[in-house]
Amino acid sequence: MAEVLFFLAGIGAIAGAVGVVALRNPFFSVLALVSHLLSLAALFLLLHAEFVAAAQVVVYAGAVMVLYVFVVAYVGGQDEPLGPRAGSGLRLVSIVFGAVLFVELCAATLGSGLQLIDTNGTAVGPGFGSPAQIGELLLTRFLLPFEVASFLLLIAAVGAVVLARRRGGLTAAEDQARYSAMDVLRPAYTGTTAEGVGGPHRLPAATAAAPAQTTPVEDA
Amino acid sequence: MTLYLSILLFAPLAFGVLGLLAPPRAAARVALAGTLLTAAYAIAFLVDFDSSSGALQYVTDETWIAELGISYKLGLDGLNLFLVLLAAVLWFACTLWASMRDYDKPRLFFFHLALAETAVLGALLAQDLALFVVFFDLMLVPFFFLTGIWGGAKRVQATIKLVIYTLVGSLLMLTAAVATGVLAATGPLDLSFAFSDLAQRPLATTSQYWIFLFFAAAFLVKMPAFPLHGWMPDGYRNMPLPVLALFSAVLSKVAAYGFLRICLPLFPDATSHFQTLMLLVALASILYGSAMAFTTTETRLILGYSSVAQLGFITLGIFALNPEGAQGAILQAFNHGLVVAPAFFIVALLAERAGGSEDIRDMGGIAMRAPALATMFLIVTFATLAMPGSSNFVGEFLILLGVFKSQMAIAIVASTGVVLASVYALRLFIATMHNRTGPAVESRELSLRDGLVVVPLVLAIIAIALYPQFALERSEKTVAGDAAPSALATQPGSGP
Amino acid sequence: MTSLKIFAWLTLLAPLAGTIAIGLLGRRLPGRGAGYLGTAALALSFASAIGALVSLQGLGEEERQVVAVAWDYANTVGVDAQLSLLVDPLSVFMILVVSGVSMLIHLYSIGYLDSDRGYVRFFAYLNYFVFSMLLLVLAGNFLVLIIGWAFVGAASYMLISFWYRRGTATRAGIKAFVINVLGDVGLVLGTFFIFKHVGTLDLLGTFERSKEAFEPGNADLTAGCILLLVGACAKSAQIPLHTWLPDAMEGPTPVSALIHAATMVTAGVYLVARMHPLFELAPTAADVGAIIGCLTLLVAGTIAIAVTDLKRVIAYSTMSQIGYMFMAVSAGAYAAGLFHLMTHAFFKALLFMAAGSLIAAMAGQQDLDKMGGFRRALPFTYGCFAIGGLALAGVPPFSGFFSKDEILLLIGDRGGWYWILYVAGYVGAFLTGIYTFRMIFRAFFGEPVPEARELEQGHLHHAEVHTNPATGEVEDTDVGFPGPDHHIAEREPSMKLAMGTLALLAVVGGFLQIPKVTHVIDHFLEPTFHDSALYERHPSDGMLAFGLVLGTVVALAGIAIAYYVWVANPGLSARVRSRLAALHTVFVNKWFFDELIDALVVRPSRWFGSFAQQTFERVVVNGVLVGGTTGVVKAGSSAVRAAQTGFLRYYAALIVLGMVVIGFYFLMAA
Amino acid sequence: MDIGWYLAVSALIFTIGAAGVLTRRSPLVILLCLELMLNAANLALIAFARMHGDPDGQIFAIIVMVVAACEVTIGLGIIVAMHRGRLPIDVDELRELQG
Repeated sequence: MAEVLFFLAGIGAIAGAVGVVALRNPFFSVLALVSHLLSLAALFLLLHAEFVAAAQVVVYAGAVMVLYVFVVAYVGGQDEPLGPRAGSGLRLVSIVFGAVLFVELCAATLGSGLQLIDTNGTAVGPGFGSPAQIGELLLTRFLLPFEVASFLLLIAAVGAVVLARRRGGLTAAEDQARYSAMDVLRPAYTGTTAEGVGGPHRLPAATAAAPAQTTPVEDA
Repeated sequence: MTLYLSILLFAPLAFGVLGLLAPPRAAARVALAGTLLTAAYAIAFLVDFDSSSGALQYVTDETWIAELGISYKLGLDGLNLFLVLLAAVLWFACTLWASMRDYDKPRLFFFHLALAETAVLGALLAQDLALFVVFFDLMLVPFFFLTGIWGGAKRVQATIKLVIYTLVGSLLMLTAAVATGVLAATGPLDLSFAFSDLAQRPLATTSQYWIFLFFAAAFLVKMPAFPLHGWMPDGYRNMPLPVLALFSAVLSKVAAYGFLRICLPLFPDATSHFQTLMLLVALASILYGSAMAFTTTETRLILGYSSVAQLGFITLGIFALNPEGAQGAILQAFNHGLVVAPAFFIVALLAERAGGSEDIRDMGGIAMRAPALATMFLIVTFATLAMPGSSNFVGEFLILLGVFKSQMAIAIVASTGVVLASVYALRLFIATMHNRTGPAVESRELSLRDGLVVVPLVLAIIAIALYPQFALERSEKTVAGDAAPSALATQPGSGP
Repeated sequence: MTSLKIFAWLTLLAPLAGTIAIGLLGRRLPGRGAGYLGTAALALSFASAIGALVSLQGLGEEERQVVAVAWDYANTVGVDAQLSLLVDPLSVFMILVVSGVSMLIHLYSIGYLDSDRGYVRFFAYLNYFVFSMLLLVLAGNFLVLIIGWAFVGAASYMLISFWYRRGTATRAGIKAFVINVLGDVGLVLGTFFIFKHVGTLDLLGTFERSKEAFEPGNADLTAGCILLLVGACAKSAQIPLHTWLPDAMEGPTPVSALIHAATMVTAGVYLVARMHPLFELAPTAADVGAIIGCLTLLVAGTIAIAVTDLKRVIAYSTMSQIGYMFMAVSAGAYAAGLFHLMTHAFFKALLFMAAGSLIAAMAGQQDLDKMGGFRRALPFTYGCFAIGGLALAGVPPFSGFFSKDEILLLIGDRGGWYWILYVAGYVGAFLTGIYTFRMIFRAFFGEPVPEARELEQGHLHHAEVHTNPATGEVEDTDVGFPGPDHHIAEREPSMKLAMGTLALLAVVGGFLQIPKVTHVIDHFLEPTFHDSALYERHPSDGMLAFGLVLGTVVALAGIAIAYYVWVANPGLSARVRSRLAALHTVFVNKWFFDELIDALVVRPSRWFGSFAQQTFERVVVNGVLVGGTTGVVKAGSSAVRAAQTGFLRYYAALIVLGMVVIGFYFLMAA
Repeated sequence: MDIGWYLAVSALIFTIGAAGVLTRRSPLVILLCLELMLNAANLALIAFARMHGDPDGQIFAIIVMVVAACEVTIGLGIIVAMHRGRLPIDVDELRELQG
């Protein structure tokens, strides 16, 4: 029974993954990811990770994917050509890299000589992976990572709001008068190598210093 | 009251950050308060300093990176006491000067100025080679921005030249510093970069040679010395004035100080091996700098090349490798800083009176309605040319005496530099102050606001001229006592 | 002893206080206030100098060398420089001469400079100069001596360039200053040579130790003394470092009187006298000094006959007279040299003052060719000029006669090759007679020029537009020239008082040291020179009588020739000039020393400067060093830049590649 | 079922994700591919947890999910901002980093 379930779920997960990469419409890619995540949840269940599986379904396949769908809908799910603009070399290279990576990962995990790899794993009690156990661990041994993770989520939420905020309220002059930490790190006209060697980026004041500024040099 | 060097070191930076948070109009005042406090604190060190001891005082020694043997070690002795004072005082003067003028993005400007002060003080106070390298390279960062953002018309070009030159030097120095620590280590786990430890672990002579040359390259670029001064003309033309004054007055001295603090004690064999080479470089700087100074017509460059020549004298004193030369070099480093800063200020005032031109051909006759300004400039001019009785003379006297004792011929050739100095310094004075009035010149007296900066510095020059012993007695024990760098001690007094 | 020290410090510091007070208050003082303040400071200084003299005479002969230390100046690592004064008969003698003559010159300047815009500045400078000079002569330490030496040079620069809107004045100023700095360097290097052996900078200590440290004729000592001579020559305008002195006549006339006649230029003489223990151990150096002095006195005498600028004639005569002093102190005739220094200060200051009055009457014109017939228009000036001239020419019983003859007598007494110097000295005296009276006859005799006539009718001539005789440029009277008014002795009581006093001194000054009768100077200076083998020699009576007669005859002969050429036969001088055209060219061009120095020193260094500026800096520093470094960095950065395509996926691919490679490495390692 | 099988599936999904990051040009899809890679890692973590019978691995997976959620939030925020700023939603067009 477990074998059948494993193969079903495994094939579902892999098919979902391939779908994410291969489908040209982002909307379908998102759907493929949802199916992938559901299959993965099944695999988690097979591995006695009940809580994680549940979280996977509820949080990931549910909440996060909805966010994706919204964004795709907002941005517009244009089709994009799969062929890379900068030549097909990269595609070939990426496939070769992927293959090599796969071989290496398999060699690393399966060839690691770990004795338990060829077993079903150590025997575990009935409470393994249950919400109770995970909850206890999170509130005792992993309290600090837990709190840090929650704080991270908070920051991410604020960050997303700041990033996606509409900037209509500020005039250009006001915008210029504001300073950010980036001013300290990198004030205008001093930072990049491109400016220094007279590259394509503009140096308004130092016209004499960068004679090449009017003709942006295309990358060779 | 116990005095802490760390407070002195980080006070400017703290105020700089504070200024960053203040409203733009108050930034200058915050920075000014910071530099004033720093200067006052530095003076407290001067008062409290025990001149009867040649050892390090007020030592702060904390482990910083234990695995690499790097410690946060600061200390004050006769070698750096007056340079620290110079830095603190001149930073106050230059901030005062800048605070009375308008700069774009004032908060950022004063922050960089403050950061630069911390970096310079750090390089002067560091008693650990790695710490020294960190601060020495940190100095470049604020000056890069200060020149690049607030500089003159060709600032980008100038900044890049400056950065490339100094970075090459810095990289060589970094390599050399790492090599020093590693080669000196007695075992794989026994790294230490503290000067006191390194001095106890002499390197093999051959490794000393290349390490010395790497350090020398970094220091000679920063000075700058002939023939590594290629960045200087553009850099001096384009730096904002207070920044230029600081660069010429203080940063160049850090390089000279580096020789005294690092090369002489840590690489004694290499120092005496390359003595003649370094003396010849110094001599070439003196003659070349002087020759350039009396042919160029740009006021900033006249002072710039005169600094090349003066730094040549300082190097000459250091590599006389005897206490006289070292004493002279320390005193001269302090004096030159104290003199060249008001000189740059005055030159800027002259440019303001000559319709903005910085060329001496457009000047002339400014003394007419500005006797006080002319008097200040005359005093500074006489100090620049090291007229006997001026503060610079005692330094030059000791330097030449030291060189005379070790290499008589070089001393005699170098003394022609004194004559050349009188030519270019007076030429600058006469061409700007005397003769007929230039076409766009408007003779105006020193204003109160400018006098506030220039007059106290000139009074300081006079005070040191009257009583140079004040500085000499505080550095004597470090230079000539038990703690003196071994290169000074091993060198016999008389040469061939 | 304490009172002596106090008097010495007071002498030194009174003029400094005067400078500071005038500098700070001068503009607020009414009218001539700055002048009175400056003169008062000098009067205080002179009174203190007299006080010092009295206190010094109150001490026993052996105790008359007192060192007064203010504080450690640079006392470190074996260098023992203190701010110390050495008060001994020599320095007291010098401060008396310096402060006394300076006081009279201040007095003269009160009137003379009256309408000058730089009145206040002038007195501040003048006081500063006197302070410097007193520091020089009172220095008890090589370092302080060098400081005084350089201060004097700086003060002279400021005063020469006093009318700083005149290009000629600023050029003359920088020339004087640079040559003086050269002298300073000589002095510094000479000090090094001596310090290396004796290990102290203190003057008395050096003299004490020099006997053990040096055997006679030691090479280092000779080198050191010759370098000291370089310093002395630069300051005292001796060949070949003399070219600044004639140009220094660009300064106001009282400056010429003070600096370039009475005080500063005699510093070299003082230096050699002060360093006599060293020079006696290095006879070669002393001989070099004597020969330089002799050459200078002849060369300067010949030039003085040819040039026509009134002040320059007097300047060359100064050079020539200092040549005598130099020769004297180098040859061991210390008291005689210093005696001549004193009398020369009197009569030369007097001559310059009289010349100033004359020039004022000519409204700034200094050319002798344009003068004439002022005898009746300026009777007082004429009288003073004549007294100064007679003293300069060495006519008995005027002061110059006694001092000059004593020098030549003592030199002749040394025998050997010193006879050449003896003969040259009399040739020089003959030339002195000619050129001195050439001036007097041309300026005061003959047909009165229009300016003289105008003055006879009661009003002083003022030119409408002043032009600079050297360049033809119109003078800038703002701060570039005395201003529209000129002042002559006949109308200014202060000028008259100063000149009268000096005229009296020029007449009676010689009586201090009449051979066989009085020996005031000899005895007074004895304690300073007690260790000298050459001091107080007594030549034979026959030689003494011969010298006195010869001196008188030579001086009178010179005057007679001058009378014959310029008064009796007015056209003769032109004929002589055309007959001896080549010689005249050499003389009037000052033996081409300026051109020589220009070709040997100035031009090469200027060439080096412009080579460095235009060729070396451009090609090597900017081309090879800067261009090379930036080229390497540029090439390197564009190579790295090529990798920065900006394609995100390239970067991702690189990351994956990195992962693959690292994974492969670990797999292989495992 | 052997743990090895789970690990093989995890490696395959990871590889597919990586290849997707390299080939796709839409930042949206690239984010999805990153999710794939993170999930592959999660699977491996949980498989190991099962193997050792130690629930720590599951905690790890939960934290990874948190990080993934954050990354998604920010990533999508950036994409929305790009869309607002009328920037092309194509990583090949965004070449600010070109030297």
